[in-house]
Amino acid sequence: MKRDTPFTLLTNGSALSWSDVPEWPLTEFLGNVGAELDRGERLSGLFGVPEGDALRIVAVLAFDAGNTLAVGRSQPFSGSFPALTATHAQAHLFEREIWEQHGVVPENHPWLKPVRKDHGAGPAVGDFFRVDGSEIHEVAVGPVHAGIIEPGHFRFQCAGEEVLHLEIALGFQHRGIEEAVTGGPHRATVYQMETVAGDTTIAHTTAYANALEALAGTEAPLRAQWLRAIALELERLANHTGDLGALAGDVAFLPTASACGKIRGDFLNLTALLCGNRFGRGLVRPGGCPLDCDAERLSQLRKRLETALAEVQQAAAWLWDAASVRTRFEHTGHLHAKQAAEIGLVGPAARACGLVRDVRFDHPTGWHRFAQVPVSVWPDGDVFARARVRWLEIQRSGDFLREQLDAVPEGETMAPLPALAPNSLAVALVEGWRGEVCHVALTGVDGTLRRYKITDPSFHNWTGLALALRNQAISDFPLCNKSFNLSYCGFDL
Amino acid sequence: MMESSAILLTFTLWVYVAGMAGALLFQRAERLANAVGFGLAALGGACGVVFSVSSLAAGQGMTITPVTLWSGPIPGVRFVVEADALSCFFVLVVSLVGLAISVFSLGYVRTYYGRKNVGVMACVFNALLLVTTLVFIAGNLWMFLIAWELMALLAYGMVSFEHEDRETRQAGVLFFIMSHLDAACVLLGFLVLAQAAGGFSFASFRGIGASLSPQQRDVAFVLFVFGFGIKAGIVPLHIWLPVAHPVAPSNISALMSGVLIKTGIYGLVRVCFEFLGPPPMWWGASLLAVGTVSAVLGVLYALMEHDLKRLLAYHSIENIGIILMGLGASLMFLHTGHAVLASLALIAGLYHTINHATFKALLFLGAGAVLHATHTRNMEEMGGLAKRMRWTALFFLVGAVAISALPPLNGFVSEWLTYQSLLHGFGTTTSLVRLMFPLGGAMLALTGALAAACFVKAFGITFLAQPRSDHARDAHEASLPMLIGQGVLTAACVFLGLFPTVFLKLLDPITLQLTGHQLSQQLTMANGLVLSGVAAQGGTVSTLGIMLMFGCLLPVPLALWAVFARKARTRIAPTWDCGQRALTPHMEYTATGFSKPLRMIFKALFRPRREVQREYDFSPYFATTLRFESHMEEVFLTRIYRPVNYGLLRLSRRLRALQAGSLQAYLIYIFVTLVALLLFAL
Amino acid sequence: MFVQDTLLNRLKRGCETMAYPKGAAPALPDRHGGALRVDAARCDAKCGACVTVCPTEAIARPAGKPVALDLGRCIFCAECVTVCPTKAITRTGDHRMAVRRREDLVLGDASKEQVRLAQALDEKLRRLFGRSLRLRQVSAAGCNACEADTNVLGTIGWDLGRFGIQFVASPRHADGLLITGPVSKNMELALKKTYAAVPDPKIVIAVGACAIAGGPFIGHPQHHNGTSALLPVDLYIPGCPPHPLTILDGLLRLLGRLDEPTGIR
Amino acid sequence: MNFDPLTFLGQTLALLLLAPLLSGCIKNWKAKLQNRRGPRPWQVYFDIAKFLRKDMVISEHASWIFSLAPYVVFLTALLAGLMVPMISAPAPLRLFGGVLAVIGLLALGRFFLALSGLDPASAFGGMGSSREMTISAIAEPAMMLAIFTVAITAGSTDLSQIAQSTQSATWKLLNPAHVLAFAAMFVVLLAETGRIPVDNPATHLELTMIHEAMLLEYSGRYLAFMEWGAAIKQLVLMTLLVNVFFPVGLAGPQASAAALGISLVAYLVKLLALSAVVVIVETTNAKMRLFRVPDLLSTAFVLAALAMLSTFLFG
Repeated sequence: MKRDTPFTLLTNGSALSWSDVPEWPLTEFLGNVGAELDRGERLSGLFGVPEGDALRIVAVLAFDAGNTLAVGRSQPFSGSFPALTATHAQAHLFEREIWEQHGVVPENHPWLKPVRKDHGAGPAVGDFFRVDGSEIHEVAVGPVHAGIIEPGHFRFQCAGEEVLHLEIALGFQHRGIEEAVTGGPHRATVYQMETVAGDTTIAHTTAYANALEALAGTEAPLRAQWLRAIALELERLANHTGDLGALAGDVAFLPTASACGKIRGDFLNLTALLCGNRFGRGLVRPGGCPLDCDAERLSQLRKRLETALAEVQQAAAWLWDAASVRTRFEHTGHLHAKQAAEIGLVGPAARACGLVRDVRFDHPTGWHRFAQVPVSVWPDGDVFARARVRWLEIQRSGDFLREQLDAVPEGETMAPLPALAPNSLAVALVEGWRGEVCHVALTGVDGTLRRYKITDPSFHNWTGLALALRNQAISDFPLCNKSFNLSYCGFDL
Repeated sequence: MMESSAILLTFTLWVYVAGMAGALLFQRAERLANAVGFGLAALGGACGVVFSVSSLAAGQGMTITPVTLWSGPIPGVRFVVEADALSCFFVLVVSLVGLAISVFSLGYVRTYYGRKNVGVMACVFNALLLVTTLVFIAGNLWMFLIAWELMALLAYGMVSFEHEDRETRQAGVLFFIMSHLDAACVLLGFLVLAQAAGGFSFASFRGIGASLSPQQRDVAFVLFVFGFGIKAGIVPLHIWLPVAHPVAPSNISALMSGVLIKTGIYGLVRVCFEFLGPPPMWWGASLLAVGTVSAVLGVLYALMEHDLKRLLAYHSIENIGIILMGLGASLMFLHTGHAVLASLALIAGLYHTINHATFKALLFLGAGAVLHATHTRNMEEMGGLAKRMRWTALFFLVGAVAISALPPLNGFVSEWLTYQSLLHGFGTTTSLVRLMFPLGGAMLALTGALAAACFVKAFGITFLAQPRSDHARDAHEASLPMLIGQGVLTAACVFLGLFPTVFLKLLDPITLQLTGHQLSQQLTMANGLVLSGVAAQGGTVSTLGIMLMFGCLLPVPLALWAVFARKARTRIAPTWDCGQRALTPHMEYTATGFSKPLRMIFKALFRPRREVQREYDFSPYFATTLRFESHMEEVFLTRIYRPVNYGLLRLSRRLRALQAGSLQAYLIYIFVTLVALLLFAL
Repeated sequence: MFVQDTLLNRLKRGCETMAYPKGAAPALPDRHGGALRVDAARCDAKCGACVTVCPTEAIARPAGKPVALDLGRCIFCAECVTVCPTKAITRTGDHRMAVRRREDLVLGDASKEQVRLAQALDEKLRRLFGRSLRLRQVSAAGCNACEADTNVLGTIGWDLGRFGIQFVASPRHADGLLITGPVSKNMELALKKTYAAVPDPKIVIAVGACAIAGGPFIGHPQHHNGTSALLPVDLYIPGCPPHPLTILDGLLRLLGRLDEPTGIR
Repeated sequence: MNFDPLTFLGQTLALLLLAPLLSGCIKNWKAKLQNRRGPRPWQVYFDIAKFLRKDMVISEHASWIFSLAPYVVFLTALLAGLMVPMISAPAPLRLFGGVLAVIGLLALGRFFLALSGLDPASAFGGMGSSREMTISAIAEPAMMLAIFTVAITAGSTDLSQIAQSTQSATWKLLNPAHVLAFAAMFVVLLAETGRIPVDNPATHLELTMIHEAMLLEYSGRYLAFMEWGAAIKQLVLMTLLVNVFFPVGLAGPQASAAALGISLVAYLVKLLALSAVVVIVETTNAKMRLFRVPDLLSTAFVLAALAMLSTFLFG
C-alpha cells in the first residue's frame, strides 16, 4: 500500500539513480525525517556525502509496516545543522558520526562526544559523565577485558554495588574500512567486507553483494541466493548457540555452558563443510557463490545438522529447567518496549522487548522472498527474554534449514557481474544474527564507489545496553553484556 | 607494706594537683605550660601504675583501711578514700591510659599554640585524671558523688573545648544533660542503700542488699543500671557518646573513650557484686541481653560511619556491650551458685575492660595523629597515609587487629575468655534461659566479624591506596611524643595479648574479693605459656605459642623463596587498569561503598532512604545532571528520644499556663496545697 | 529434575575431548586446504598472474628469482592457486603452520618451499612454562573470528586446560600475551600497558594474518600492520582465522609438547 | 606438654602437599563432569612451582601491607591446619589453640587479604574486599553456633576433645543436632572457600569475582603463597567438617600404627567424598545473585540454631 510520503520509496536490495533521490533544503529535509520518525518509522541510515567542501545528508528510512524503504537527501550545506537527537533519540549516534567524519556541528546535540576516535588521542579520553554525590565512585572497566572479548571502555558511576549510570566509549577497533572502500571496489574490498565483523561474515558480505548486484542491475542466480540463505541461517545457529552457552557460563551453570561451547564448533564446521572456512569466508561473492555443493555434501550437511540440533535441544532444556539460572536471568537488565522503540533497537534485543522487527519478514530479499522464517518475539525485555528469543530463533532456523535442504533448487551458482551504473544509490538490508545490517552504496560519475556506508546492528543497540544497566547491580553487568553480545568491530568499522 | 602504697597513692594525687597548678601558673608561656602540665600528668600516671601494680601484686597482703582525706566544716561530711583490689585495678586503667595520653599530648597540643589556651587544657586534663582516680578509690558516698559530678563537669569543659562551631556546643549540652541524668539515677540508687545502711560509708554498704526487701533491691538495681549505663553508653542510652566523643580534642576523646566510660563499668561491678548481695537470675540475664544488643548495634552503626572518630565512638559502645556480656554471665553464675564460672566470666569482663581501654585509646590517638595531619575527620578524603605516616599506620594497624579480636593480640584473649564462660554457661541451668548463652556466643561472633569488616574499611580507606585529597597527599608523620604515646599503648596491647597468664595474677585479689575464688593458678598451664579454661579438658589457647609458631613456620615460605625465587626480580609498575589512560583517586572504593552491602542486608535497622534527582534538557536518555543522596534514619533518636523530648516540651508548655501572672491565682495555689497537706497529715 | 538428567547424560557420553595430540589430529574441512606450498621449479619467471590477484600483496616477484609468497600476509583466499597457470602454488592440506621467526613464513626459494615449523622455547623457558602456561588475550582491532577460534580451544572438545594452558583475567597472573587484530592506533596504549603489566619472563604470540602483518587491512593508516611494530613476537600463527587445530599445534609446538619431529621439510 | 615434633612436621608436610592436590582433584572432577579431560589433579603443583620462579610486578600505590599479606595468609592457614586433627585425635598444636583459635587465625588471614585487596587502589580489589568481608560477617555467626552445638555436647572447645567425645557415643553422629550442624557447616564451607553458589573460582569476569578480585594485583611468589594459602584454608575447613563433625574412624590419642593407618584411609575417603559432594553442587547450580547470598547464609544460621535447640530438646 502506498503512503503519502515526500520520500522516494524503494524495495530492499534495489537501486535508483542519484538524481531520483528527493532533495530539500536542510531544515525542510530534517523536518520531513522528523515527521516520518514521529509516525513510528525507523531510521536505518543517516550519513553525510561530501560534495566539494559542502556536505549533503542522506537519510534511509525503513517503513516496516509498509514493507518498503525510503530515501531522501538534503541540499549541500556547511557549518552546522539542527540536531534531530533533541526530539528523536534514535538519531543520536548517527549525528555524532556525521560530526566526527565531516566536521559539521549538530546544534544542541545533548551528548556530542566522539564516536570512534578522540582526534588523535585515542578513544575513552576526556570527561565522562559524572554523578555527583559524596558516596559515588567510578568503576572503569577498560579496553582490555577479562576473558577473550573485544576491547571497549565501560565507565560505571556506582553507589557501592548499584550502578547509577553507565557510559560506553568504543573506537578501539577502528580500522578505517569506509575510507578504504571509496574509489573501490578494490581487490581487498570484498575481504574487508567479510571482516567488518568476523562473526557476521555472511550477513555483511551478502549485503555487499546485494548492493553491487543492485548497482549492476542484475541479481544473483537463484541457487546462489538459496546457498546464501542457508549460510546465513547456519551463522545464526552457531552464534545463538554460542551465546546461550556464554550466558550459562556467566552465571556459572556448567552443564549448558560446556555443551553449547562444543555444539557451536559443530555448527561452524557445517559452514566449513560448505566453503572450507568456519566463518564462511569465500562463500559469498558479488554475482553469486563461487563454491557449489553437490548432493552428497548437502546430505552430509543435513545429517550433521540433525545431530547438532538435537544436542542443542538437550543443552537448552537444562538451562530452562534450572531454577537457579532462572532467578539470575529474570528481571535483570530490563528494557521497556517504548524505550527500545525510541532508541531504535534492532535484532534479538528489540524482539526481546516485544517489537516485531525482522528484515527477513519486513523487507524480504533474496531467497527470503520465497521461504518465510517466522519472527521470534518475547515480551519482557530482560536477560531471560533475550535468551528465549535466541532459543526460538535456533529452533526456527533449524526448521528453515531442514525444509530448504529437502528442496534444493537447481542451476548455476555464479554469474559474471556487469559494470556498476554511474551516479546511482543502492540500499541492501540483511538480517544478521545481531539484527539489521544496512549497506548503502553510492557510485560516482565513473561508476566507482563514491561513498559506501555500513551500519552494523550493534550501532543501534549499544545505547540499549547502557540503558539496561541503570539501577542494576554491577555484578550483573557481564550477564547483561553477554545477553546483548554486541560487536565492537562492527561499531568501530 | 601497706604504708608505702598509701604514701604512693597520696603522692600520685598530689602530683596531679601540682600538674593543675603548674599548668595554670604558666598559662602565658604555652610551651612551658604544656611541658609542666602534661609532664606532671605523665609522672602522676606512672606513679599510679606503679601503685596499682604493686598493690595488686601484693594480693592477699592488701588490707583495706579507709583514710580520711579531708573532713570539711559540715558535720558528718567526710571524704574517705579506700583503695581495695577493684579500685586498684581501675586506677591501673586510668593511670596507664593517662600516662600514654599525656605523653601523646605533649606533641599533639602544639596545634593549639596561639589558638587556644593550652594551660587551661593541661590543668583540666590533670584535674580529670585526679577526679577519675578519686572516683575509683572513693570510700564513702560523699567522695564518690562529688568526684563523679566533678568528672562530668570537667569532661563537659573538655568536650566543648573547641566551642567555635555549633555542633561542638550542641554536643556539649547533650553530654551535660545525659551526665546529670546518670548522676541523678546513681544518687537515688545510693540513697536507697544509704537509707537501709544508716551511714554513707561504702564499708557499711557491703552486703546491705540482704537487709533490703526484694522490691527495693530491684529498684536500686534498675536505678544503678540506668545511671551507670548512661555513663558507660549502653544501647539505648548511648546517643550522647557518638556525638560528644568525636568533637572533643583527640587526646581527650581517647581519655573519655578509654577511661571515663569505664567508671560506669566500675560502678556496676562495685554495686552488683558487693553492695546488692546475691543477685536474682533476671539481673544477670538482662545485663547479658543488653550487652549483646549493645555489641551488635554498636558495630553495625560503626560500619555505616565515614567519620573516623564517630566510627571509633560507636565501637566503644560495642566493646562496652562485650564487657557487659561478661558481667551479666558472671551474675547469672553467681545466682546458680557456680562461683568458679562466675569468677571466670568476671575475669573475662575485667580483662576486656583494660583491653578496650588500651586499644581504643590507641585508635583514638592514631585518629588524632591522622586528623592532625589531614585536618579532616572524613575518611572519604584520606587515603595513602601508610606511606606518609609509616609509624602511625603501624600502630593503628595493631589497634585495628586488636579490636577485631584477631589472634595473637589482647582483643582475642578477652573474647576467648568470654566465649569460654558462655560455652560452659549452657550446662549451669536447665531453664530456657540457658539458650541465651549460645545465642550470645553467636552474636559475639557476628560482632567480631563485623568489627573486622569495619576496621578493614577504616584502615584500608584511611591508610591504603591513593590519597583522595590534597591534605592527604601532603600529610606528614606525627611528632616524636605523639609516636611514643601510641607506642606505649601498642606495647601494652602486645603485652596483654601475649602474656595473659602474667596479667591474670593481678586479677586474683579482685575475684577473691568479689566471688571468693582465685583462678590464675587454674587458668595457667605449661608454666605460663598456655591459658586454659576452667573445665579440665575445656580447651586451651596460647597467643605466645601462636607467635612462636609463626616464627617457627616462617622458614617454610622463606625456604621456598630461597630455593625457587632466588633470581626473581621485583618491578614497580602502575596498578593494572585494564589498559585505560590512568587510574584516578575517584575510581577508588569509597568507605560508604565498602559498607553498602551490609547496609542493604540490615536495611530493616538502618532504613536507608535514597533520592535520585535526574535533570535533562530534551530526552530522558541524555541526562545533564544526576544527583544521588542516601540517608539513614537514626532509629533511637527518631523512635525514642525525639517523642520523649516533644512530650516533655508539650507538657511544659501546658504547665506554663499555671504561671498566669495574677497574684490571686498564686494565693489560691498556696491555699489549696495547705489544705491538701493537712488532709494528708491526718 | 535436570540434576539427574545432566549426570546421566554425562555418564552416557563419556569424555568428549579429542585424543590429539596422543591420537590422530582431527581432519581439516576438505575445502580448507591448509598451508600453501610454492614449487620454485614450476614457476616461470615471466608470469606475474598471482602477484596482481593477491588482495594483500602477499606475493612478490624479486628480479630473477622464483616468486616469494609471504604466508604471514596471506589470508588463504586461494585466488593465486586457481589463477596460477603452471600450478606452482598448491595447497598441502597440512594444518601445521606456526613459526618462531617472521622470515620462516616467506616461501619460494629453493630450499624454502614450505613453512619452517616453530622450534620449542629454549630450555629455561620450556622448563618454566612447559606444564603451566597462562596467557592474557588482547584483541587489538581483531574482527572477533580469531578471538572465537582461540576461545573454542577452551571448550570440551579441544580442552586447552589439559595441557596446563589457561587464559587469565589479569596480566599479573599471565606468562605472555596472545594478540589478535592488526593493532589499531587506538589500542596502542592499552596493548603497551598490558605488555608492561606482565611479569618477566614473558612471551608474545601473534594469532591470525592481522596480528602478523595487518591482514585484509594492510597499509591502512589507522593501525600498525601487526604486532611486530610494537612488541617482540615469539610465535606467529598465520590464517584468517587460523583453524583451532593450527593454533593448538602452534602452542604445543612452542612448549615442546609435540613429540613428532618438527623440521621434516 | 605433649608436643612431639614428629606429628608436627608430618602434619605440616601433609597440609602443604595435600592442599594443592585436593583443589586439583576438585578441578579435575568438575572437568570430568563436563565431559572433558580437564587439567590433571597435580596441575596446581606445576602452577605454584612456576609462580614461585617468576618475577614480580608490584603496584606503585601498594604499601608494605601488600608484601606482608601473602605471608600472613599462608602462615595463618598453615597454623590453623596444625590445630585441627587430621589423622590422630590430638592435633599437633592442640595446646596452642582450639576451634576458637582456628576461626581467629582464618579471620586474621582474611583481614590481611582484604587489606591487600584495597591497597593497589583498583576498584576490583575494593569490590572483592567489600564482598569478602560482608559474606564472612554473615557466615561467622552460623559457623559459631554450629561449633557451639558440638562444643557444648563435648563440654570443651578443644577439637580433639570434641572429636573424641562425639566419636565415643556413636549414636551421637545421627542425632539431629549433629546432622543440622553438619549441614550448616557445609553451607558455610561453600561460602568461605568461594565455591559456586556463592562465588565462581574459575571465572574471568572481574566484576563478579569475590575471592579472585583481591588477587588480581599479585604476581610471582606472592601469588603462589596466596593461592597455596587459599588451598590450605579450604583443606582446613574440609578437615574440620570431616574430622570434627563426622569423626568416624579417627584414631585416639595413643593409637597403634594399624589404627593410624585406618584413620588415614578413613580421613582420605571422607575428604574425597566431601569433595565429590562439593563438585556435584558446583556443576548443577548457577552462581547466586550477590544479594541472595546473605539469604543462603541466614538459612545456615537457622540450621545451626535448630541444631542448638535440638541439643536442648534431646539432651
